[in-house]
Amino acid sequence: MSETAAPATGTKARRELDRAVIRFAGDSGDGMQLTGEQFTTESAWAGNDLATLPNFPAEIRAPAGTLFGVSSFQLQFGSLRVYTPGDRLDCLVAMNPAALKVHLRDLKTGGLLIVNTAAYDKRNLDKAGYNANPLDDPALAERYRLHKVDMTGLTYEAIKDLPLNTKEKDRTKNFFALGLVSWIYTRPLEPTLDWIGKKFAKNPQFAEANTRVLKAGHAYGETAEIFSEHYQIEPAEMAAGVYRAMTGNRALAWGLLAAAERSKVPIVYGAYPITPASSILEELAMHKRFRIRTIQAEDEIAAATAAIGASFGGAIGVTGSSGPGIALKGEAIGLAVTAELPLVIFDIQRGGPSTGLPTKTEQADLMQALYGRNSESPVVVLAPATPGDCFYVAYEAVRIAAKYMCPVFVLSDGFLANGSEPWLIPDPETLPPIDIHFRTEKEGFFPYLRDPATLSRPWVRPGTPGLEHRIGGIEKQDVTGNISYDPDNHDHMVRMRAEKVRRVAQEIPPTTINGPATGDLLVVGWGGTYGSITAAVERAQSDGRSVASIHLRHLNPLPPDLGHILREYRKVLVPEINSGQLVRVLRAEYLVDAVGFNRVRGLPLASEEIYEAIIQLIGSPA
Amino acid sequence: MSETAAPATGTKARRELDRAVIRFAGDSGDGMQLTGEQFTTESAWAGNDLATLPNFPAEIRAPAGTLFGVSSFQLQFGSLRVYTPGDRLDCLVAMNPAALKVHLRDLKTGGLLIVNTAAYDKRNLDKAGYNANPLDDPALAERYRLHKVDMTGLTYEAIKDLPLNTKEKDRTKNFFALGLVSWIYTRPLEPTLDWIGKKFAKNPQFAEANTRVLKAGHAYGETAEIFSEHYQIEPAEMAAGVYRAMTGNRALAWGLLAAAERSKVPIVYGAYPITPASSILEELAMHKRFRIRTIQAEDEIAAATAAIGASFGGAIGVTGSSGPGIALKGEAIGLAVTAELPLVIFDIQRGGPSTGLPTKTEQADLMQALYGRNSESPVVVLAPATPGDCFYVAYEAVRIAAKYMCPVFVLSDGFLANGSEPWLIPDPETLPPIDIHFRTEKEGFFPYLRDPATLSRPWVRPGTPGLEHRIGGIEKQDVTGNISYDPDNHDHMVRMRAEKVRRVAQEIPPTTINGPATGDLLVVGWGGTYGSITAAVERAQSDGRSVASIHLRHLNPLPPDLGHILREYRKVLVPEINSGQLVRVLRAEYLVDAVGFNRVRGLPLASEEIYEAIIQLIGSPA
Amino acid sequence: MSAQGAGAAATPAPKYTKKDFESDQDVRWCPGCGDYAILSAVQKSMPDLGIPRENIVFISGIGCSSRFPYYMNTYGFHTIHGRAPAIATGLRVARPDLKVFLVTGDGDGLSIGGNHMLHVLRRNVNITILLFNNRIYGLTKGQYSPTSELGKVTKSTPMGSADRPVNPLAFALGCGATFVARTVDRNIAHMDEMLKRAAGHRGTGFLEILQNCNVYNDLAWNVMYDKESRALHELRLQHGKPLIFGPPDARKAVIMDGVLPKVVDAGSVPESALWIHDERNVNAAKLLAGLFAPDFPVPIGVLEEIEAPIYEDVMLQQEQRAISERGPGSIAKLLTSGDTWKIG
Amino acid sequence: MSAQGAGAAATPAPKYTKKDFESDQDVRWCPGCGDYAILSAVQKSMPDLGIPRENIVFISGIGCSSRFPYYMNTYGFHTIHGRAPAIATGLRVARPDLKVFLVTGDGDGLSIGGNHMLHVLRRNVNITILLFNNRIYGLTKGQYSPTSELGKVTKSTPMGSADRPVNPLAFALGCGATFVARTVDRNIAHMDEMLKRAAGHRGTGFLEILQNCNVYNDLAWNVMYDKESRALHELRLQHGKPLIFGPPDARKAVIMDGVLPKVVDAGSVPESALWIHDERNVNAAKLLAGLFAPDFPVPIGVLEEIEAPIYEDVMLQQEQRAISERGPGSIAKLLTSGDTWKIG
Ligand SMILES: Cc1ncc(C[n+]2csc(CCOP(=O)(O)OP(=O)(O)O)c2C)c(N)n1
Ligand SMILES: Cc1ncc(C[n+]2csc(CCOP(=O)(O)OP(=O)(O)O)c2C)c(N)n1
Ligand code: SF4
Ligand code: SF4
Ligand SMILES: [Mg+2]
Ligand SMILES: [Mg+2]
Repeated sequence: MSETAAPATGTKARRELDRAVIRFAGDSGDGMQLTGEQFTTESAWAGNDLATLPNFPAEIRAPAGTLFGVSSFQLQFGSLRVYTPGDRLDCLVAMNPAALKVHLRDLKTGGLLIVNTAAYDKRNLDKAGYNANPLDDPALAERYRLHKVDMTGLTYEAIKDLPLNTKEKDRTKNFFALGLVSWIYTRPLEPTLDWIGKKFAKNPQFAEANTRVLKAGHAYGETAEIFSEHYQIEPAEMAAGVYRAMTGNRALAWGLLAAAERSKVPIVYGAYPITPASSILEELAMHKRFRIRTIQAEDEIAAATAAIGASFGGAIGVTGSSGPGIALKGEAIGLAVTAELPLVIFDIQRGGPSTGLPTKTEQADLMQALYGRNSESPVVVLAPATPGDCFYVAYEAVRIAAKYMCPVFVLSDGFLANGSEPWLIPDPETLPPIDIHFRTEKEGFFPYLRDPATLSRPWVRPGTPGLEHRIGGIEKQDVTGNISYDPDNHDHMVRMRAEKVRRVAQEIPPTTINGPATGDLLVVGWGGTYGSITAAVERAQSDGRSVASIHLRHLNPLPPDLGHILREYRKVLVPEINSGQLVRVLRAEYLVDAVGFNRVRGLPLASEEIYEAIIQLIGSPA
Repeated sequence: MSETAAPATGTKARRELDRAVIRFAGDSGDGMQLTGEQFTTESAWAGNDLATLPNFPAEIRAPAGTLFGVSSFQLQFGSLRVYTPGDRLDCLVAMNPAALKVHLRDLKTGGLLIVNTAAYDKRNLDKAGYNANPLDDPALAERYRLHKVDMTGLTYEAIKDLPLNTKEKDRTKNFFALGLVSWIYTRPLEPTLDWIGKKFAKNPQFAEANTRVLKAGHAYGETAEIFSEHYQIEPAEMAAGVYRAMTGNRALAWGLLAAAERSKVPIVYGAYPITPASSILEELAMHKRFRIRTIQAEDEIAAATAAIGASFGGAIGVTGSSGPGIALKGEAIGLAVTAELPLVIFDIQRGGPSTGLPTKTEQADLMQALYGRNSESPVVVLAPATPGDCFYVAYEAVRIAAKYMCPVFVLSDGFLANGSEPWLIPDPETLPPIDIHFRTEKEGFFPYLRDPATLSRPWVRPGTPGLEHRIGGIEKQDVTGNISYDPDNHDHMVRMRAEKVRRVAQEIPPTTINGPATGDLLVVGWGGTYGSITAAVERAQSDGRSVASIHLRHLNPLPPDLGHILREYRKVLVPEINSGQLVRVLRAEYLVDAVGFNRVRGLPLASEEIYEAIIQLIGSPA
Repeated sequence: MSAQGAGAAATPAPKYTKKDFESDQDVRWCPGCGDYAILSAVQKSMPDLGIPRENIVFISGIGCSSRFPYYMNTYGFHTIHGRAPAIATGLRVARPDLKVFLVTGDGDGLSIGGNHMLHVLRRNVNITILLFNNRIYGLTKGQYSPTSELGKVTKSTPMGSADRPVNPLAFALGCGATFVARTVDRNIAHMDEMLKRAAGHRGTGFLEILQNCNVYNDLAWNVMYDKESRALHELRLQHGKPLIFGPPDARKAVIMDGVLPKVVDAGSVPESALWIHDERNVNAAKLLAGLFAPDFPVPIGVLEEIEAPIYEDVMLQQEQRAISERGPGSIAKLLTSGDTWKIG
Repeated sequence: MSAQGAGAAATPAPKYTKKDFESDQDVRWCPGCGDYAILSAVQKSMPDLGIPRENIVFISGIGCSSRFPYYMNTYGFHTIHGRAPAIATGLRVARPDLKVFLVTGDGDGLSIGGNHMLHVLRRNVNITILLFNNRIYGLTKGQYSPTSELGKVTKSTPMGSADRPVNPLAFALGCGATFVARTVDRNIAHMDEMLKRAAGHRGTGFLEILQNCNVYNDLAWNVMYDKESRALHELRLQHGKPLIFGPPDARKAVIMDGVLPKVVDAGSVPESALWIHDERNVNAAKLLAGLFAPDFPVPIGVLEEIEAPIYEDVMLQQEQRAISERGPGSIAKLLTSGDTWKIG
């Protein structure tokens, strides 16, 4: 947290910061997710760049006070470009002992620690496994800037005259914390006040209560003696335009809506609920007006095959899940490969193997996307880099699937899915067109006739007179599509399916290199690690190191210029939230001695650790 | 077909051959598989080494006379080591026009062509797409040694006095062909006569009919003027011992029976029928006396999970299928990975993707075995090299799965599954012991306590007092096995599961190199291509080329000495019946510029083509 | 949507003959297979649908039976094992204007595909399901199937199968099917009638066709093939008619004795006591599904036909309503809706 | 095997208390969840089984309900979504000496797991199935489930669900279940009784437990919770007793009118016309499964219990027979059996 003294304004000293990392932590029932989201909106209004990291347990509402029941929301906001939710915390709000126990280790020495003393009673301390109250330990106050606040008491006080029961009153205390932290970081309260107004329109008492408590928290900061100063973060330099907060799953859903509108072809989304993919289905279900049809299937196999059935019918079939569900779709995806039908597959990666860590993030499904099926079954694989990028990648996936008549994987992850960023709203007109041509011409028609440029076969909508035909999963003769057991035809078709996917390289723009075009080290990333990697690389660059980075959106086929680029650097580092998957692909493909940086902790990579890995690899500046 | 003049014996000249390749081809209804199997047994009796290749359509009994209905059985037998069923044919028996149409191209110029003229009528010619009778085309007789035989007529003649209807009489004509070809290659008729005796014990007329027709065919060769000479193939030099014919699927099944007997732990085999894996289930079901329990499940997922349930219960769970079915088991295998339970998975690879070519062979599931699941989910992967080798690999798979408490894949294929070889029967006592220790000791027990040598956790049979515990698919704390969302524990467990599989390298013997320990070229193979590769390499070696080959049985982990071996050769060639899977693994792992030789024709690789690839790569002898 | 529930086009369908529905592909079943008779009956029934050929789609899974679509000169999709119901559901949701037939087998539809069958039936998706029940896995060469009798000796069960068979009709009814019927491959006339009825139903029409696999399970349904046995056991269900069966000289009736079906001499009971078949009575259908030889007759015909909401119809009505109430979606509007802020 | 069908050891089980079956794991359900009551009832019922704790195994799939095994101090396996029936089948085939319980939900058991449920029921594997039916997907935060009512508004169906629910009891009966019962999470006494009955059944004991998800589907079963409504609708099934229900002052009876169940005033019908509940009558069970409020009472209790061959028993008898007839297998003998020849 680099600080620059600034003239005191208002009654208390106000310091300029260029960035801050805050985490709200409490019980699953304490409303930490909401608090964090509201603080995010306030910071967006304030014109800061930001990145968020919601983090909650797999249990729905784990019993109060338990360690595994702790839920947290972290964000980093700043006047400079913000790539990640941040590694270490400038400020931690710990609403109960369990939250303190779980999260304290991430707070910087000298960091701001705000606790709700009311929650530090015997019962909660026991549940958190403290045999003494940590707040009484002087070491805590020495190490951190500790602020003990009886939030519960102050909350009750603020609304004692309102006709609410204790439970209801208690539910508002998170807004006290929000008000207080908003004051500390000089956030505008308007967006939250608006939200309260809308949310409790039908329930004036709640509106009143939350408003009062929010303001009480804010006033407390201003008046209470304990806070000697507070902070100011100037708006960030960001491209001009209209912005909105965007999460990855919503962006994927909206990307499909855009594709449906532009292609004028209906989209059928088949899914079976699974964390962290469910919210895509839920978001799409709210937009029936876009002629998007959602099927909550009986399982993932039905979800995938229903999508394939829709594609056979001339709609764009899309299916989405997370790792375990994708594993079940393998056979079905193989059918789409050989039937040569468009199919978009969203894989919102989560911690594994098996059920693993359902609510945590991971990047370990790349190999599954490439190879998780029987036999030679090539598909296109794309990966978004940020929450907002999910919008463009979903759109692109539909465009490619329809143009090349093949399955296209989109590898998102739990971090992108739930994380949000200020997103510059695009003009839909600027999106590339999706021209879908359904064949109706009888003359010379064959089901597996190929387009010379894309090698894709004609897409015929059932209902087209004179083009009645039959397809299936048995190997078929090229062009005619008739069943064929001929050895040479099979070899030909295997190569044809592979070549068709390779042709998608035509669609890939030149790779953007962040840094020198040649040098000591190239850091290669993909997917949700974009922020962590970029932050680390820019830091290394600012140290004067000869380091560049590229972030792959196209994982299959790989960019045509990739092989050349890799050879321009002495070393190649591939950070991934897995045991080294892309790195294996690059080594096999280009025979470069790329090394991996791998942490599989269910969390985004810490840019600090990536930075250290970079230094380790290339040593001190040349 | 190298020939050496030999003194004429009997009434007709007899020539010495060191090997011959024969194919019987006809309608699915013509009994070509049986004919081939009988000829195989005769040749085995004659002491020849041999290899077979049954080849039949996916349809059960495709309509008579059609091209897709053609069924064939090929074998090579010789006085030298025989590695493959052979590439090109010395002798083709074409029972109908369709068979001629499909198979003629594989017959060597000057090769022996025997046809059943009776089947060359208008109807069959039409069905085969001949507008004129090819037998009337003089070119045919010029190019090949054509023998037109009215087998049907001669068959009827031989049994005209027997009380059989035409259909029944017709069914015996394949034995005429068998008798004739047996005479041509001087095969002993005893085994077939024995077989007839046993098979038709309850049906003397059929026994009589088949016997007469077999002998008629044999006599026809001896007496008919058309055959000027016949052939003699001396017994091969083979290790002394008792032999039997062995197919791959039977060998897998018997390997399990041996493992059950040695480990004294019951085996539960869960499977859902699928070509070409079904016969494993069928074979095992016949051996209930071995306490092997077979479950024909409702689908592949149930088959795999039933096996996992059995392993949890302290039995050895085994599941088997082919590519499409394996694709469905991915999620379940992930459960076994994280629950750390033994599970053996047989994947009898077939042509794909999707339904593909169900009755044809392929090697394209290596990547699926390695990566066909969500997240980091490492498993052990083994592959047998020959039909008989399947016995040892199945046994080894059980041994490793139980010792390391993890899933073990066995990658067989359609060629190994149905192909047969003369197999030297082993003494079961010589098999390595399988010591399975179920923990009963309460003191210091934890479900995920680890053995320092293998890293495997204790296997506890439910029913053991005091060791009651619970496991599951959610990430768990190492040692205690309690559910844990702790980031560092997850990273630790991901590495632990990977390291455990890596430890299996301890079990791998030094790699045998067929040829010089260093040289121009190393050919690396795995699985069912052993024969084709070895034949090609030995041919290149006999040309004096500096070529060696190794054949990998362990595909994950790879042999510890592999990296070193690869670097001892200027070039590395990897022939596979896929688009290049092992070659990618080797390139990624060792950064060697290995190149692939890939043909995906649903058939074994032709050793001739591999030989050519070798020459291409290293040019003429140094 | 037309009486067929789907597929009818604005313009009336041309006058077709059976030939118009025969594809150019060679039929690849074993000689003598019951599938031939079914194929011919289906082809014959097509013209009467009055639906343009291009609006008809045949979906199937995997199995001998599932090769069916290749032989129909309509649109067709031979998919993967057991998943045809889900594929058909997706197709109907995308294209409610098409008439969709689903061909499956006792293994494809009730073993690996059992779950999709359950859900397509309860969703009442508007498709016609033809389940070829030969009580065996044909294509994989003769292992027992979920409809094989307990103790069935097959390649995979040399000492006999250990599981009790599922009754397709009882299963379908238990899943909430809205149309359930049974017919026999060797009863061409009845098969024609049932094909029409099933295809005409609005919702999921579930038709079990007793089919002979002469290679691996010959005469499994001999009770319905053998002339004598058939005369004794065939119970033809007809709406509004009493449950009477058996040879003319020995007519029998099925009646309810409290909560138990019972067979009695037709003559021995008063008109009033007879069980009059009512296709709309789901409870009755469940009892009928349980009847089988030797103790009871074997009912063939329509056990049940009821009206119920159709999955894709409800879904489309919701879409219409959403659009009519709030207008068609516009991505430009959506992107700028809710909380946004301007920079620069 | 004991009356419990499995699990009983040679040595009698020690005298247990509920405590002995409580594991050391923190229970992670939402406060107020109906699962707590079920857990306590199950733990309480364990000692009466008379089975040593180490011979008891709890298998589950995925869902809130499926967390159950962690809280039982027995052997337990929390597996993957929907597959528990298959895992339990494999376990029973390997270990017929164990008493196996299967805990599942309406999504785990009837959505993704529907096919395995069908087949475990028809195989009559000797396990006890507890299906927690809360008519919602709890763990994934509130999407509709296969038992949710048509038109259900949830996160994934903002305009209401489009599919007709499956009736778990009717489904189980349609699959050939040999024991089918229903109880309610808030009726502790009845739950205790039903747990004993289900666990005591030889074969697959299928028990539907109406369970409250107070977070995502609160009071879905209010018809059985609300005092008044319950008094009006609860029909307690008791073998040999007539189907009579309703408040003392207005007792009603369910009787058969031909092939139609019908509700009448209990007083208005003669003893002889009453429907006497017979657990062995599968047909009656199918009719009972169809009854529900408001037009009919809601039956709770045992709808059906019949005897039928048990999959793993048949399999083991075959194994015994094979061994007793031809002796235990010997690999050495097998290897040299059939056609062999000597070289050298
Ligand atoms: C995923 C998968 N598993 C197994 C198979 C093998 N298989 C093909 S058809 C079939 C069963 C066929 O039985 P049924 O559905 O009754 O059809 P029938 O051949 O009897 O008409 C099986 C097990 C497959 N093709 N795919
Ligand atoms: C293969 C797979 N698909 C989806 C999921 C996500 N998932 C977990 S539980 C569940 C449904 C739970 O519903 P139910 O069985 O009714 O249990 P409840 O939580 O209501 O007790 C789903 C869809 C998963 N874990 N695995
Ligand atoms: S195997 Fe049976 S079902 Fe299949 S085609 Fe042959 S006869 Fe028909
Ligand atoms: S979500 Fe519902 S079912 Fe799950 S624990 Fe909470 S209350 Fe219980
Ligand atoms: Mg069948
Ligand atoms: Mg539920």
